[in-house]
Amino acid sequence: MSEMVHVKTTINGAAVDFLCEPRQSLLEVLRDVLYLTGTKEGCNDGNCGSCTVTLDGVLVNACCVLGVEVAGKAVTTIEGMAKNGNLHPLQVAFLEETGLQCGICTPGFLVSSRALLERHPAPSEAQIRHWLAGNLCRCTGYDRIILAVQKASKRMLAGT
Amino acid sequence: MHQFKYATPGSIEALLSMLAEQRSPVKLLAGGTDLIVQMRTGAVTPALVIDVKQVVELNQLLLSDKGLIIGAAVSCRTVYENNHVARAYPALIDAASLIGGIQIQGRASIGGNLCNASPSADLIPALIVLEALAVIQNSRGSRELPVEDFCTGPGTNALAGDELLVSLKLPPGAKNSGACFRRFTPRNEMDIAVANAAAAVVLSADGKHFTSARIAIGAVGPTPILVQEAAEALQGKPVSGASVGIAADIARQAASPINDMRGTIAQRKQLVQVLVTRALQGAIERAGGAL
Amino acid sequence: MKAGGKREDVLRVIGTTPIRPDGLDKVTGRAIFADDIHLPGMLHGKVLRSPHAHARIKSIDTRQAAALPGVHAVISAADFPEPAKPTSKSADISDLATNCMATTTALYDGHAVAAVAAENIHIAGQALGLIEVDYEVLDAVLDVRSAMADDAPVIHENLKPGFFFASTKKAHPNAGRLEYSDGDISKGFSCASVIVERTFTTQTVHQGYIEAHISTALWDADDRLSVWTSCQGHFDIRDQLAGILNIPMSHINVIPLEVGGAFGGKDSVYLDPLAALLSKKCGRPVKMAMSRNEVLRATGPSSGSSMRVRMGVDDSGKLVAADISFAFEAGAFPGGPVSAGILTATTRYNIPNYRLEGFDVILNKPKIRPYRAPGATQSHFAVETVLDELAEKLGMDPIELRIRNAMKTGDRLVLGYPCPVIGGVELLEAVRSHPHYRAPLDGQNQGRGVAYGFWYGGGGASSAELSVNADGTVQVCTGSCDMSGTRMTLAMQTAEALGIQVSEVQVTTGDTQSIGFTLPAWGSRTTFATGIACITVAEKVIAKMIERAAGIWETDNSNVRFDAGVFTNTNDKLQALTFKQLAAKLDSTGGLLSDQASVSPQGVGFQLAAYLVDVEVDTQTGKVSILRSTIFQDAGKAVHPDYVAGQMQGGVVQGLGWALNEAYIYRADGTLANTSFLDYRMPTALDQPMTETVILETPNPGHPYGVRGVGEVSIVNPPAAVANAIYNAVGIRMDSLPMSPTAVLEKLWEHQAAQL
Amino acid sequence: MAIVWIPSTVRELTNGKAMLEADGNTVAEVIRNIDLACPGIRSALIDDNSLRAGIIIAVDGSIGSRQLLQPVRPDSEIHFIPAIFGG
Repeated sequence: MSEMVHVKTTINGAAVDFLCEPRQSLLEVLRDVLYLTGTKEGCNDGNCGSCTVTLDGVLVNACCVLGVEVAGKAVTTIEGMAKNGNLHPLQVAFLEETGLQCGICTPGFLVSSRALLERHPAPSEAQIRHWLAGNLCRCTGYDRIILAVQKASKRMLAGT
Repeated sequence: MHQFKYATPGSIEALLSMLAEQRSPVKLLAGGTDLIVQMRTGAVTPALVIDVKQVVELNQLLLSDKGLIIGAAVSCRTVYENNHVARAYPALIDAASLIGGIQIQGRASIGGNLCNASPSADLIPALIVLEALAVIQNSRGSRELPVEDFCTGPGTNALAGDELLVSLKLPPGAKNSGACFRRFTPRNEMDIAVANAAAAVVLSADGKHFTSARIAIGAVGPTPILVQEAAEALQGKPVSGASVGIAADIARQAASPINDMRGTIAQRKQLVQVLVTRALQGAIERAGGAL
Repeated sequence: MKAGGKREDVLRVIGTTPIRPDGLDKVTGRAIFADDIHLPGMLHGKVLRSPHAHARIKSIDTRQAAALPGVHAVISAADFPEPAKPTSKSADISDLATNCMATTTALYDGHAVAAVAAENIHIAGQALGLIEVDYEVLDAVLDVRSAMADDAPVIHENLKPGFFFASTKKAHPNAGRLEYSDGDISKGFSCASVIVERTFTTQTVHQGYIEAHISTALWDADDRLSVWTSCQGHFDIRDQLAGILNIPMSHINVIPLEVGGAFGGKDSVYLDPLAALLSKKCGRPVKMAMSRNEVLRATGPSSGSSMRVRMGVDDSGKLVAADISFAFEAGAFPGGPVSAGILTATTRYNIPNYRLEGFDVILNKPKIRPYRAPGATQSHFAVETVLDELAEKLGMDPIELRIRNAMKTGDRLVLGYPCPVIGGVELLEAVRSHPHYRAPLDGQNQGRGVAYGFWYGGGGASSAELSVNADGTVQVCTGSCDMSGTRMTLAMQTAEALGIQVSEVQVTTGDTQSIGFTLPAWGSRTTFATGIACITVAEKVIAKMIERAAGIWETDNSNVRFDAGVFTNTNDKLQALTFKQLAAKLDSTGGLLSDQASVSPQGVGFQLAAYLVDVEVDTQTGKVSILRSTIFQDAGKAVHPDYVAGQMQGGVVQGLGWALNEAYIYRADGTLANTSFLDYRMPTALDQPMTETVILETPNPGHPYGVRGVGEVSIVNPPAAVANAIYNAVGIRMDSLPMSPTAVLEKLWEHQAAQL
Repeated sequence: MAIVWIPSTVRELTNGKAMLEADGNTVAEVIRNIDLACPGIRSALIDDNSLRAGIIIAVDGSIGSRQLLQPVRPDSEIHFIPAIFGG
């Protein structure tokens, strides 16, 4: 079997180390090595955003990152979004506004939306559409996802 | 995916000596948005992948009165989120903010977009009209090459096996100058250009005449094309729709597109004319002129 | 009053918008989809696919692949057993098996020819490279017209008739034909004052579900098979597997999981039999997942088509005749949706004289599968643009023309069948009175278009089991896969019938060994048909609880009344028990209760929708932008209005993708060129504005609460409406899909040339 | 007698007639009686005593789940409809 690399990283705030081959993507490592299966595979070539995670705070497609690249970096995934069992306002809004149907793209949309609201707490509809253009959804037509992001933004600004 | 070794040199010297010593195929990894996908489909099968992101020189983003230096590994998003760069080089931002979705922009590097040498690469026409120089180094020395001479064909570039694209050097914008990049895609984003175009202009002090211009077009030939004749046709001419139209016509003539799944020859020729016109309009506006 | 028989006027739960039970898991990443299955000792399988669109397989040598360290099993068609004699009426088992693994001939680019199971996907991928296949490349046929040419290469030596009604009849070595007709079309056309005849083409399109096909199989030593798979109907998958693998249905357990989108495309096996046979060979569980490239090349898209429509209208705006001929791609095996295509072509209108002809055409493309109102989007594109032209030539408002001809309740449909209760005219009136219909268009090259659409939908077999807990809560297990929130719509109907809160009902989907047979989640049938199963079992449980209450009160059953969740002794109004109170007494009065219902309701309520769209055409680039979008749909009683709106909006955006950019693009050699989401261009969030939804509720008498299916009809109108809007904007009639910038630009050039 | 609507796809067996009348207490009986007058109708609709794939039967506008066993009254109308379920 091929050479394994020992990688030390931080995932959702916790120190993690794992062994992987250089050819394994971050997506494969998250799902098949660490069993963090909330990050979904939709296309495996950077065109759907279902595997969106953040790497040192920057949105990336986990399918287009090698597992070995995250050494010494900080990764956040959908699993890190709810804190101590409390849902993030975006998660609540996606539920309330029916911002999901089948749910396969939902983790990617949530991770992208959170990054958006961290950068632009009160985004315009155009800004939301621009930030979410890298995430494909085939069920909803996007309307209710955008409504959910707007709702979460309002609540977060109001501090409720 | 095939098996390969992975290395992360910490200095440019270490990186260059790896390149000098390696006998089997090597690929450099910056953003990986092209490379990792190409390795997954088996299109490329390097024995060694060298991650260049630890090398300081490749990560610099330096704006000064001498112009802009962009390390080859700097991501599109790093460039367009830098307000100073965005103000000084809006045409670069036009292109950098259109590549893929936001997840791709966070990883895809300026150098990678250039080295990948896709005929439809969005950054290359913008870099060409901004007179960017590619700073190239190997273990024996360095050289500079205008970006318009960097791509040699679809997917091929002017780098020798032991050479590294270190950075891109952009001169400072002249007085009364402006540049703009436009592309055409069926979807509004997440798409590959059917055709694209960039234009840079320097206007006379009164904004009425073109002092000089540069026009580049993409996805209409094996490499992005600097259309010298179109630029020359503008020199000294009044800033007018007619002048712009003449330049756009010349650019259309210079395009040598193919039919493929993303567009037809006739459509691409038409798009070159439209996009050059629109890029020139944008450039003139940014230069403080008006049509 | 029937037990539990609350009706539309007194509904408490139906019509509200509670949060779905699976939602929490889906927003936290905990929901288990097919790719999230990890079994001990699990291997990973991959498929070797034909690089040719049509090729004879002369030999396959798998020895080197089998010898690669880390490889545990290799299979090809030789490892498939003789299929069982079909026991169900569903698809032809031998075609299904051959579609999963090519036997003597690869019939399309991507057709499976061998598969391996290995320690990981990388080794499996390497092993595929070691399999040697000797192909003799044959001529490929890629469009319906050339497939039906006299000298076309014959794809199947003995073409079997298609699966649809009364069978298609063989009309060509590569095509079956069917026809429905009535009246006298030549007489009809002779009464017409305006006749329009047009031909249309559309390209192959994919459902585009974001989750690929993924299946994990474990074949145990006792020949029991377990399969974890992403599908619309696990009973159908089980029955197909039983046929292909020739083992008893009861030996197979198909475990449904969360489904990451399907839209019709996940109703048949692809990987499941391969994973099963690989597992059988090596004795370990095998997971197989398609790449996006494989999904696009080798799973079942919707038909490309070639359509001719001739329609005539008299001075009063009455449609007098329609002569329609559609040729639809079937893919590599017979059975495309041409029957649905021709039957939905004109069914929403009363036309006395018609001839509806359809060809089911075999060619070298993947086997066509259903896609949301299969066949209807193509047929509506053709017919609704012809109607727009008829209205224009008559000088009549396009909605007025449709209202004058609209099918009404009781009118005779194609085939003479009386139309069930519909609200078509009301729907069209709603369009006409909506502010969008009269809003000014204020830019150059802007236009507005409308289309009106129809879809049947399905009923049929569904099962539900209901258990009452001692605390008064209830759990329901059904056989329906949940693709879009149906566990909630089923819980709502159950709660309505039992008179309890929806939060007190938990609905789950049982595997094939835990619940009775249920048809797949197709044809918008789950909320309707499985809903009736839930209501039926709830009524059975209420009847038993009435007996218990009567026992407690020492009175006759007939003296116990159940209403809104309360059991009352009609002889003594002081004696009353809520559902919860009585549930607490069940254990001591004969035991806790559960019951089961298997139903097969057929009182399907037709689906009707209209779509109104404003576009702007960039005449320099051919690009069409969507400016405003409104959909009107008769949803019957909307169980969960937010979900109904979600179905409407989702269908519209799929329809807009089909209208503007989505298409399979084949190279001259028959291989698929656009095999990723980069070039198979589905709409992103940036490609259209919000879609306003207008829901009409004409109750369906075939359901206790008036429910209709709502999932499909929303897709059928956007291509026609956009085409009509483009005409309104710039004066060109688009007659092909997609209306991509390339196509629009060429049409604009033609138009300009014609005006010179 | 019940009225049976003959789909155009099998009208070649009824000499082009779109409607036929026949006796019978169930759909199966009615079809058997029609087959006496127009041989071939039964096998076009029925295979091995059950309805062929993709057909559903409506009696007086209502589609029952009992298919061939649906009861028929003397004044009933019977339709054979393609089962179009969808995606």
